[in-house]
Amino acid sequence: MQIDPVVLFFLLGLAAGLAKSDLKLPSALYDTLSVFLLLAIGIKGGLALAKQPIMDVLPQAMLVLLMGAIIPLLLYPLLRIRLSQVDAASIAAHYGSTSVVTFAVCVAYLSRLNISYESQTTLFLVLLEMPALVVGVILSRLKGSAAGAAKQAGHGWGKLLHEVLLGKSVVLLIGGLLIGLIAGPQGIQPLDRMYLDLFKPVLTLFLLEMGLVVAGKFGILRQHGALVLAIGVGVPLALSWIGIGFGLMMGLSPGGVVLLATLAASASYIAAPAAMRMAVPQANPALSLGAALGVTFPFNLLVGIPVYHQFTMLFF
Amino acid sequence: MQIDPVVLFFLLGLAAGLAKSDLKLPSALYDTLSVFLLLAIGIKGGLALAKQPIMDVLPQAMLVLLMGAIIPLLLYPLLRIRLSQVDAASIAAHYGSTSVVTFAVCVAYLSRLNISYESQTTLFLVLLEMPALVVGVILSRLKGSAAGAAKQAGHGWGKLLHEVLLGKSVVLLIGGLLIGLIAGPQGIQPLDRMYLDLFKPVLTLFLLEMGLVVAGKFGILRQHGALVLAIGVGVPLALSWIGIGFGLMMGLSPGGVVLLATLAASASYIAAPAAMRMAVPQANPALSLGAALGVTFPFNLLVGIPVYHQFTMLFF
Amino acid sequence: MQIDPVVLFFLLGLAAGLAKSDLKLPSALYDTLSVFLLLAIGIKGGLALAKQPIMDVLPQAMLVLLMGAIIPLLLYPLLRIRLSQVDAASIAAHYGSTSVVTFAVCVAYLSRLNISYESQTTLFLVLLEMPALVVGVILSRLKGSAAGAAKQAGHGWGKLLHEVLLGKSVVLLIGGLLIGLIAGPQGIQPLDRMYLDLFKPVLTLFLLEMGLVVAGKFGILRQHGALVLAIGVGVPLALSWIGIGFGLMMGLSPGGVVLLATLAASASYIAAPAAMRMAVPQANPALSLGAALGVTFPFNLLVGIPVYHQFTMLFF
Amino acid sequence: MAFYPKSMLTLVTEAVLENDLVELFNERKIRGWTIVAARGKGAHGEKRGNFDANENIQIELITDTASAEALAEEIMQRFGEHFALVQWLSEVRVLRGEKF
Amino acid sequence: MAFYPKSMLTLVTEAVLENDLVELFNERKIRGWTIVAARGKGAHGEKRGNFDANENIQIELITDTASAEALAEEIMQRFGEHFALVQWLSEVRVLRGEKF
Amino acid sequence: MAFYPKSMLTLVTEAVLENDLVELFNERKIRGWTIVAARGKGAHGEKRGNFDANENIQIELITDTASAEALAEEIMQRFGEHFALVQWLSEVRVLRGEKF
Ligand SMILES: Nc1ncnc2c1ncn2[C@@H]1O[C@H](COP(=O)(O)O)[C@@H](O)[C@H]1O
Ligand SMILES: Nc1ncnc2c1ncn2[C@@H]1O[C@H](COP(=O)(O)O)[C@@H](O)[C@H]1O
Ligand SMILES: Nc1ncnc2c1ncn2[C@@H]1O[C@H](COP(=O)(O)O)[C@@H](O)[C@H]1O
Ligand code: NA
Ligand code: NA
Ligand code: NA
Repeated sequence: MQIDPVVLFFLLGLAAGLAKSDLKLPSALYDTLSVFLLLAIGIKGGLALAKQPIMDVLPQAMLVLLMGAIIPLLLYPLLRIRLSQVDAASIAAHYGSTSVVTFAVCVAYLSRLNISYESQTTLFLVLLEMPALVVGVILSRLKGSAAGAAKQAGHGWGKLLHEVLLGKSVVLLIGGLLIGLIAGPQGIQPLDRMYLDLFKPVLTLFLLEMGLVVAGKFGILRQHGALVLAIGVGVPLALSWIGIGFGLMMGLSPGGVVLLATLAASASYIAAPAAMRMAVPQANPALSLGAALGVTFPFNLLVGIPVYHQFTMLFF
Repeated sequence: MQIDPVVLFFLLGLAAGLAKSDLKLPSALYDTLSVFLLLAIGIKGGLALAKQPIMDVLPQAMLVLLMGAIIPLLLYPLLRIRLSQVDAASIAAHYGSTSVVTFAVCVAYLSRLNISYESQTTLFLVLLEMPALVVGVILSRLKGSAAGAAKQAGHGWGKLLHEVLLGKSVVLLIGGLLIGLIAGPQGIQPLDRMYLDLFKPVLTLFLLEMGLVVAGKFGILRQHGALVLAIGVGVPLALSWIGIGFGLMMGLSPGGVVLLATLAASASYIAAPAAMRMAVPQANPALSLGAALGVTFPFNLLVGIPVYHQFTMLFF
Repeated sequence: MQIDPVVLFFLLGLAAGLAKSDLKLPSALYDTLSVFLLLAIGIKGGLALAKQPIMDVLPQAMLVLLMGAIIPLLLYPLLRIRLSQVDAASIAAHYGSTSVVTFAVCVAYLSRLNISYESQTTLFLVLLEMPALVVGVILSRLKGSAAGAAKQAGHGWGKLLHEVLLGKSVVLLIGGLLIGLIAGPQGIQPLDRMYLDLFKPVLTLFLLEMGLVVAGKFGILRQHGALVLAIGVGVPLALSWIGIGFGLMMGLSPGGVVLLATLAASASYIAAPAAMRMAVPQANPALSLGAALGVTFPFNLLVGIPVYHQFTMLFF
Repeated sequence: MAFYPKSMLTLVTEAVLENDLVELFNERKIRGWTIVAARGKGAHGEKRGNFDANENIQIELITDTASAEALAEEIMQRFGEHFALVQWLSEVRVLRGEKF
Repeated sequence: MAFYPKSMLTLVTEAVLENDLVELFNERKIRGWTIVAARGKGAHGEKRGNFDANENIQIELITDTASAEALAEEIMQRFGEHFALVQWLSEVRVLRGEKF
Repeated sequence: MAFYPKSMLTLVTEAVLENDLVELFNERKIRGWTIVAARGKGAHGEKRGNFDANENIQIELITDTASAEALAEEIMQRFGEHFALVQWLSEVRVLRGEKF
């Protein structure tokens, strides 16, 4: 298995971080890159939507939304075996939502292997961002005690929905989607020099930073050890099958199924942590971030994506 | 009327800001983008100047400088009807100077309609940046009382001229102009990948931020209401005719006239606020920024430019 | 002699800084640009290495490493005539290491004159970053008294080597090198839009900032005057001959020799200041930075590079 | 000119709480405050500010001692249990006492 | 080692005044100060620091009490009326008292 | 709720020392601190933070008075001679005294 060059940047960051190099990227750069990547993905999704009759995509979109809502519901009781209600709800929401960067790396992986995929998969990414967060909020509110801390902090339903619907990543993804849809290919074309051509190179800088961040999260592993590791590896492997199942149900091509499996298996570390911090403040962010960012993210990049590809090929 | 894609990014920022989304761009990004846009425009102006015998442009350049000085002088007595001396002087300076981004959006508008324009219009933008600020400072100094606060703060003539002549936007515009002029098209060509190709995409990020900023200024509208609204809409509409008049006088093509009308109608929100804060500290920055940024900027983007186009076509 | 456009940006920054303009670039931008330039150079070096049998480059690489170690050893006794042990060691390390931006400007100079050069020169730059720092640390430790301050601050050998080997610039250069080497031309090609095409334009922004920084260092000149000036001009002129000597020894083409002369003559202002601050805290950073950044950097950009070219042509 | 004694409440907490706190200040009729980006270490581990969910802010707020104490206690009760939060009070002297 | 009592003057004001203030400090022979980027709210509305004319800075400056008070009053007189400005004095103890 | 008197040590120093200081804090069992990016002027000239070797940081650290004084003296001895460094102590009151 040959590693994609963009992943090498992640490994560089990881190595630098673990070796305690004084390399660090300014936080303004991280913010800028994530705004860029979210907008670019949103626009790409909008262009995909613009290209085909909405009625063709609608059934698939519905299924994707359903998948986003189902994942945390399936995950929650499983996680409850070993975790408190709040931690289970928070982690379920993280894994129900998705990681834009993991998706982008999977796209790079498919392109390198010349495997085609449906253009609407980018739209699926946008659609998957939110439903799991809503479900996560609901789960955390199910029983009085768990809702207590959020209420104590003054985070009622209104505030939580606001956070979920108007968080930075949702706004940029949906906003980009609308811009791509309204402007169409001709309108966006003058912007391609940045939003298209620079997408992959910008991703390398982002991955460099992610490597540094993940290295910083390894301390958590030492603390919570086996549990975080088990969640971080086991959950994506299990979820990839749900993604494959939905992908087959939708009649996607092999490439499309791999992407959906990867979306299902990836965990959010932009939208979910902020939303869950508001909804279930008692949940330990070290657990959810440790699993989602410290384990699942590198696992998917380095091992998961080719594995989901193998899984998928069992059906074609 | 079909909206330009770049304007959609402004609307996205505006919507996100009004909905109180937690989307925000790092201030380092705003600073970087404005350095980039100012330099890029300056260089473009310098290349335009390099292309033609200076003697051909000189008369036009003189007229443009005259226009920049006349606008605040015409505006000042009008604004005095309802405003104090200091507020009138400050607002007059804001509207005499120009908005680089509004100009860029107008260029995008013309390109989309395949309307050509004289390359020296970029030079006009550079030239218009400063004269109104000088006039604004002089106006604010006319009577003892108004000059008092600046003197009290230790802002004498020397400091004010320094601020006007060496403010960031003037330095970058003039600096870019000289670089373009000295290096010429061959010299600049290796830089085109950034200063030319990325200009429009970078503009989208800047407009996204401007949308967020303008949304934050809507509170001012509620406070100062009708007056700010009247200035913000009425003044650019009136000034566009001055731009059209000068454009016809110079014998510009329709596209060139529309650009000059837009330059006249646009208000500065980078150079002017900083310079006026030093020159007339008693002036209320909420008034001038509210009108220039909160009303005129979005008005020009969404309504003004096509309207000035209509106005212009009455003469062709 | 016609000046390269990228150097004009340096002059603009210098002029703005000296005129005390309020132009300033956000420090996050400076950090970002330097990460970008270091990575891009590293990748370029890795690609150069990937292209040729390692055995062909190895002897040259050895010689380059030797040169990096010899320069501070030759410089140290010379500097001791007028400077304390610590200052001599610190300055020797600065000049033994190199300036990535000076190298990039020299590449632009050669390209403009259509002079070709060996692709492995980029590799030489990467190799030269470190040895002088190691030698500098050793020099500063030779006698008890000089090592005292570092020991007092708790900076033992371990910490100093860590700083030298894992400083930001070494990590990015070596990291980029490995990425380029592993990914190869095909793997890097999708990233060319940024790391290749935007290299020169990004350099202009960096040089603009360097101009501002250098202007801020002119105060030091006034203070330490003649000495800093003599070092800043004399040392690079002398070192260029060492670079030429090694270049001829390696059998490089004229372009390659000019680049090696420039590498020898240039002084580090990213890696060296940080490492020397740890190793010899008693050394006056105003002296070393004043010479390296305040004098040598602009001298090389404006005068040195063409002069080293002249020197080189004596041998061809 | 006279200097008036006031109390300054300083908070270091997670950036996600900024909106909540500003809302609270407005409800409690606090007339001014200053916010600075911060990072740090405490019982909730290291906050490096290098990415979204990991940022701290430091808020300074001058008012009379009673209000400052009451506010600190309210904030403590609402956010102290589950969020990274450190607060301290210090004594300052200000010009224009009526501003605070 | 001994700790010496000094006063610290802290200013929060508009970033456009930085040059003026630094000039004033130099004229008044102040030997050191620290500047931090800030945002905030006060009588002049919200300063978010998200664009040029809307930035605050916070300056801390340790000196003897008399100089600090005199400086605060002078700054108040020059800039207090028309610029966003809040100043406070607090008591600190420093090592190396001769540095300040 | 009760407020407990504590001391706050504030340091302004070169950013290159951050790792050393954090290590020292950990060795001395300090349980928390806050870091803010700063620039400034002092005996070692101007630090504008506009490029790597020229950055300051400001660290605030609340603990009991004896530890704060001891730490200040140790830092002074290790770094005071050759590095840009200013430290000051001030008195604060905190909730949850056991945290510090
Ligand atoms: N002793 C302390 N002195 C100064 N700042 C502290 C201290 N303890 C914690 N902090 C800051 O307050 C934040 C929250 O603290 P904690 O709730 O203990 O995690 C930390 O991230 C630090 O920035
Ligand atoms: N009560 C306060 N406590 C702390 N900072 C304040 C306070 N009031 C104002 N400020 C800061 O001082 C700046 C100027 O205040 P003002 O002149 O009242 O607008 C504001 O933007 C805040 O950053
Ligand atoms: N009197 C002072 N008040 C506040 N901060 C100071 C003072 N003197 C120095 N500083 C800060 O401490 C840093 C180091 O000071 P120094 O060691 O004197 O160069 C300076 O860069 C300033 O940021
Ligand atoms: Na998922
Ligand atoms: Na105008
Ligand atoms: Na060298």
